[in-house]
Amino acid sequence: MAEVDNTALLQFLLRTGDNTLILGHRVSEWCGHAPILEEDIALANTALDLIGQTQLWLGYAAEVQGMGKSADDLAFLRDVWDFRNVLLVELPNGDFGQTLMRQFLFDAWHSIMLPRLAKGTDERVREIAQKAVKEVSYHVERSADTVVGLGDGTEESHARMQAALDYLYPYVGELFESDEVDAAMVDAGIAPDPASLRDEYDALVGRVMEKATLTVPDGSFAHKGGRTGRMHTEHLGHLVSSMQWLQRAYPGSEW
Amino acid sequence: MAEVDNTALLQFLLRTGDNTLILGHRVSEWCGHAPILEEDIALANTALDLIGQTQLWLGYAAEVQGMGKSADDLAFLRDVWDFRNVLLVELPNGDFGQTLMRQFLFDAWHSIMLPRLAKGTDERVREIAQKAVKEVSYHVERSADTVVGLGDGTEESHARMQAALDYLYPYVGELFESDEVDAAMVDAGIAPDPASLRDEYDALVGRVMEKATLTVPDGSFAHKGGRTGRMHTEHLGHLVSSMQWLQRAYPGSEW
Amino acid sequence: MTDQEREFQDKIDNDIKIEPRDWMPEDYRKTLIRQIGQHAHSEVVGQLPEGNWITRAPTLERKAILLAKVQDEAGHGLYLYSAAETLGVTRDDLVERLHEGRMKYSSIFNYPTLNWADIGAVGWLVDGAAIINQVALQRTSYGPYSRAMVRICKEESFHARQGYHAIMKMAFGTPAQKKMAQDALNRLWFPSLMMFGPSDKDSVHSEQSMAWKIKVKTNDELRQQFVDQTVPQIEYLGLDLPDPGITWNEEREHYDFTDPDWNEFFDVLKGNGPCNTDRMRDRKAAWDDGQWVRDGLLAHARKKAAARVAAE
Amino acid sequence: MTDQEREFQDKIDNDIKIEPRDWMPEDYRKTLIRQIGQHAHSEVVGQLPEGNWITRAPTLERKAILLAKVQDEAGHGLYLYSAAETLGVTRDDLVERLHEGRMKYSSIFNYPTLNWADIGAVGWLVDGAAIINQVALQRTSYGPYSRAMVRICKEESFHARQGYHAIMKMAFGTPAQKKMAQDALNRLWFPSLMMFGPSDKDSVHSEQSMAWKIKVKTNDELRQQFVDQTVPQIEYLGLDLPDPGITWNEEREHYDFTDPDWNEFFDVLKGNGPCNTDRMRDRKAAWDDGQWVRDGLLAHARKKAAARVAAE
Repeated sequence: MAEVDNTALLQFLLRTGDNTLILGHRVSEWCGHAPILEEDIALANTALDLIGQTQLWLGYAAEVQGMGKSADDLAFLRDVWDFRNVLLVELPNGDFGQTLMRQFLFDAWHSIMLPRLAKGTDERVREIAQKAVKEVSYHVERSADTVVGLGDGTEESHARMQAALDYLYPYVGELFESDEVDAAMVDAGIAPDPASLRDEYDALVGRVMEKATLTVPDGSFAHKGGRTGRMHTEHLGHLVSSMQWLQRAYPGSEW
Repeated sequence: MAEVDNTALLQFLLRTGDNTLILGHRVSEWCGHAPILEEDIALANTALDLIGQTQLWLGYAAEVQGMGKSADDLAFLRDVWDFRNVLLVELPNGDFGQTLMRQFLFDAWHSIMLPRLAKGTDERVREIAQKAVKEVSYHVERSADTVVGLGDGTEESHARMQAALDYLYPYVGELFESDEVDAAMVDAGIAPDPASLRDEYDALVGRVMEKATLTVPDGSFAHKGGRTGRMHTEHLGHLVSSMQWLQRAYPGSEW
Repeated sequence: MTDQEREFQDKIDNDIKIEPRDWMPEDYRKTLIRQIGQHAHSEVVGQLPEGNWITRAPTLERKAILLAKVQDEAGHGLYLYSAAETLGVTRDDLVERLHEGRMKYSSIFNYPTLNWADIGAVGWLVDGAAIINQVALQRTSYGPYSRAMVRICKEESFHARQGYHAIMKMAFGTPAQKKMAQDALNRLWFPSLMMFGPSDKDSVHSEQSMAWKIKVKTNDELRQQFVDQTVPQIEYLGLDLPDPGITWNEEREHYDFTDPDWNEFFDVLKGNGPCNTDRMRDRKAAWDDGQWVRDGLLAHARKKAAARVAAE
Repeated sequence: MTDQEREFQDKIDNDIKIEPRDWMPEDYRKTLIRQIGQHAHSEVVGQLPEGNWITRAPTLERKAILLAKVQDEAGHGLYLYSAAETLGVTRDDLVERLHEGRMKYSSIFNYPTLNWADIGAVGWLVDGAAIINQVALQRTSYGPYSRAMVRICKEESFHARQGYHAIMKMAFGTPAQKKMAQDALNRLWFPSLMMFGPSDKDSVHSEQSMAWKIKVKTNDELRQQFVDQTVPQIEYLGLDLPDPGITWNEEREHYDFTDPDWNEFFDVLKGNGPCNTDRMRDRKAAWDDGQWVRDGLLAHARKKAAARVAAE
């Protein structure tokens, strides 16, 4: 095993932590507005788990960075270009169906990635992943059930779910991009090559979509630019201006 | 004429300038999303006029304050509680009808207030008002026409306009509140007592609503708290977090 | 009084809980449905003012705490709707009554949350006031309601403590933070006092409710308890008292205080609070926009059930 | 070639403008409708990436400048739709074709505006590139189009100057601002080069359009002109060149530069640009949500007209 380069490890941790941060934030926007009270609870619970994971990932990232920063500094004091989440998680909530479809497409990947991380060579990554994997196996079960329920529900719910899938699917490919950061993680035995997870992902998504009577879009086109920070969507800036408001307006306060 | 107390004058100018700032901002949110291209142009034009007036009002306010601040400092570095606009202008845009109804209800007041200010004893207030009054007489003509056109249009447009009026009307009363700041302006001959403008306003609004076949709601209940800063709506905080983002995130920069 | 009525009142007088299958007077049932339903609605609508700050919570920890709290509140809503359902109404029916304005929720949620300290203050003052009500209600005569209250009280006191910690951070923080805390206290003080309802002499439902142990203490007793408990906390925080009328009364051994403006209270009840329209608009939109989701999930459940039957 | 066709071509060769009532070949008409319509759509869709920053403009002055600019763009849309209407299509028809994906708009607007410097860069690079196209088009053979171009060019060069001033503030500002400027330049450089269309050898419509003077210079000529004009500006701003391939070619007396990635260009054209979906979703929503407004105003206008007739 190669010894890991801290710059690469930092990027890897930012990618992982920004995914959970931004998705957790998006999901939290639902608070009090879900179609059923049980869903309000479930969405708050998902957001809570993701924010909890963020504290661990970004906390570790801040340590690796070694500049005396905290997880909060990373979450609340970076601008858009420094975020490393995939575009998928920053897309707007849309209707409940779009939110749950996004959740499932992410959960499915998350549920495949985390068990690998939980068996990797980096102790801290392993610990965090081991904690997260339990939460995420519940998330994916729940989001898959909802996607199936709504896909195979009424004509309207089916149409809405198909539209959500069509809209979101071009953002899935970025989850499986590989670059030199990923190569460094593979070399150090910390994380698998994302590309190597695609078959398992396709199989899982395929099974769920079949039950949901939904058609996975053809075409391999993939939007990307989030995990490298090269080009986020316009949506992230608006999210960030809300999320970071207090820290920006009242710097140096304790909360 | 009493000599004016600067504290009162400052409050008066903030109220006047924050009204145009916040309404201008709200209207600018429409950019590119209007129902007709001509309306995109008209809305941008209204927003532009209001922001231009804001520069003058808040510029003068900053001078009166005498702390070396600029109009931009006042617009971009105060928090919600320091804003002195009436609640009406911070309410969300809603649909196009609600936006235009809000605009008319404000324009009508503005078009009655400004000619008084243009004849007051404070030279600067007079100059600003004289410039603004020309723009606003165009605004009120336009918003009144649109309210009439949509109120007396289809069944749907009528219903939407009536709903907008019902929603917004309880926010009208605050425009005619008087307090010690207003008393000081009256004493100094700078501005009229807001309460004294109500009859003229009711007559104007009544005429337009009659043509629009809309019913002005009964009841004198008035939401307030904006022009004293005691209690804004929850909407203002979200507007501010977007509006002030860059100034907060990158303090001390020149743009 | 019939024998049934006497037997019922005897149970209550002897602190024996009334259970769903027991006979009960129609008015007792109605009053309970109203009270428990309104309580449930309050938990649900109560998500909104706090939810207003979830996307702006200043740290990950604070965001997590707030999410957990809002989640608990939705959970309380569930318990309470379940308790109400034991009285023979459905949740959907209660929700419909809320949306049509035939049922209320706690007026406090018609006030806005305008700065971050409000989130602390809501936990400290609003949950604090709620707990005083709810602790008393643990002894209420209706079994399912009483048991729901026991469960809810535990979580609510946790929330109140968290709220107090949050406001401490603000009160002991930077001058701007302290100003936020003071602003929150000033705005929320009187609305919190109103949470106990009108003065006993003006309270419509009180006497019968006391006899039935649906209510256990009077509005004024509970309000006094809240003031007595909260004033020392305000002093500890170093904040100015939100009411110049607050003074210690040696004789009564209680704090004197200014009565809230009951005209404002009745205005808010009538729908003229700062946020009534927005709150109901949000809730109705959530419900209406979610119709297709409820329909879809129901249709799927029926298909599954039908497939199961067919397979048997 | 028929006499009509010959006469038509003679006019063009002699720089006599074609006017709406003149005879013209069907293909000339169609090509113009496509070109002017797409240009109009571009002005309208072009409001969106800039509008994205109106609510976050950092000063009142900047907000005012941006509002004025976006207002101008909507105005350009109006002129151009009017010019297209002289060719026998309606604005509504053109809008419908856009919404159904049968007409395009400039691909550049499928790229996002991600930091404040993008707003300056859009004025400087995008409007800069547009002007190079449009200055040439002032000499286009179709009268109404040519006159619209003259009018538009004046405003556009004002925008380009304003954009350059805005990016100067950023490039000469704090390190963070300079970083924003560099980031904007890096992201927008190649998409700006793509604005001139594919290389002459791959351009489908070019040859006939040149003969008809619908096009006046080739794509590659215009692109070279843009690069030659912009590189010294980048250097003046002290920004790094966005393309390591940029070098002065003494022999050609032009800058050499790397060709943009035409696969990306065709991907964006197919609908796979970063913002295609969002842009069309926004425009369609604006149109659909506005249906009741257009219907209402039309109904009112009819009532008024009817009343006027009845009164006569």
